[in-house]
Amino acid sequence: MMELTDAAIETASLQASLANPAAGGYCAFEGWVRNENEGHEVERLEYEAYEPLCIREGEKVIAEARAKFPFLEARCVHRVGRLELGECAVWIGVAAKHRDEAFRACRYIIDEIKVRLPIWKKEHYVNGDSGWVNCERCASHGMKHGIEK
Amino acid sequence: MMELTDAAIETASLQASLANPAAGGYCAFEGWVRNENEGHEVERLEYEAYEPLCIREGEKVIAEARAKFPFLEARCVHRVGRLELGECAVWIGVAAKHRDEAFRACRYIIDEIKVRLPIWKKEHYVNGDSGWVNCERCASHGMKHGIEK
Amino acid sequence: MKNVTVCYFAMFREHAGVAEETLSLDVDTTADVFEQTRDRHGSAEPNGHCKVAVNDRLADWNTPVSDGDTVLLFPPVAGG
Amino acid sequence: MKNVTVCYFAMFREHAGVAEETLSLDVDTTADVFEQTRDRHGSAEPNGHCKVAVNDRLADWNTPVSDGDTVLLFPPVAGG
Repeated sequence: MMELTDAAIETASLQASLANPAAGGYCAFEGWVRNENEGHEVERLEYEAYEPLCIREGEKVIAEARAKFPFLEARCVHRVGRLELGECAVWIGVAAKHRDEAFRACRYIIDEIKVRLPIWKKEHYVNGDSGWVNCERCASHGMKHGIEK
Repeated sequence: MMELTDAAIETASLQASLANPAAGGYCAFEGWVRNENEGHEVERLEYEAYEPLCIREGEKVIAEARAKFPFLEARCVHRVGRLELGECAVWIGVAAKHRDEAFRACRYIIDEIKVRLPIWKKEHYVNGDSGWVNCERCASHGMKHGIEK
Repeated sequence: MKNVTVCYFAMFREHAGVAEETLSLDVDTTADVFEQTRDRHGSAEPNGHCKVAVNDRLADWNTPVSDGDTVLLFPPVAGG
Repeated sequence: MKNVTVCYFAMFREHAGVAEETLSLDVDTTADVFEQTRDRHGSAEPNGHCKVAVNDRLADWNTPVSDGDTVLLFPPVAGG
């Protein structure tokens, strides 16, 4: 299940929702707001998302992960709106019979989510600047988009 | 840090202890007691550990993981004693600047822990039998050890 | 000419100053929409780095655009 | 002959009926201890599937054993 939320992500209750008596391995990933990106001191973040397509594409990613690495339960929640340092921006939990599927499915989901869902991140820096962060593939191709004053 | 405990593993407070302002990715793994193993219906488990060497070897595993996949924080807790279905037998949390190190270090730690720490698992089955579970390497080599009435 | 509703997101929205607008455009495909609204969304990048949807379905840059369609222009994404 | 304290764990302890005992053994290495206590720990497996420690340090099956040493015999482990 793919969800968006503008409230703090409650990982404990999310994890509890994945309980399954046949599950022997559980893998979770969380993306946290860190204090630095590419040399800029970050103060806070804003995420903007286009919800209908985020949900549809997220569900597709989870279904692909299930086909590749059969698991028992999986769920992904992405935060939108304003986030402070240290907050959880995205949470993914996967429960599987064995750990290999749990790890691989969790990794697949976060890797795909990051490049396929219509979600954008605006960083607000300590020096007052702000800028939209580019997707990882763009960044890895050396693309630069403007930082706004 | 490597720890053993005979009480329920409190994952929320453990995770909170890994907070780090430079961390952008967090990966956790949990081993849960499942209701079946190799065709036997499991009722509960017992873990026995030799603590001095578990701690020393566990710390060594974590140090190796840090050298291979530099992370910011990592911690592993393994439960001992009697466990019921669904309980958490082992928890590993890794916080890193980026997700790749978090995933890889977490996976390295659980893979090594499972085969190197002096910990043994006795399964108690629904039909009243019980048996010590062999290490994964032995199992993968088709080794069989006795199930006791 | 076709009436096309164009939706801008993130940096595109900020550049255009509106989240969506209906334009009368001489277009066949989504790529044509991207080109003809370049002064609105402000992207200097080739459209291959962006994504596009038509009527809430992810599309590609060859997807035909009909009169009355809604075209969503997505700048490079950055989830997670 | 050497006085060696042998510690048994898990299925070995259950088979021996004691967690540790001090034995007088004619041994040079840990492998000799494993062989000479086979009726105690009960393993039919080659010792390569087990682990051994001497005085709380992980060792291998060629590690020499001295008078007064404590040898820990670990059946195949199953953590996690």
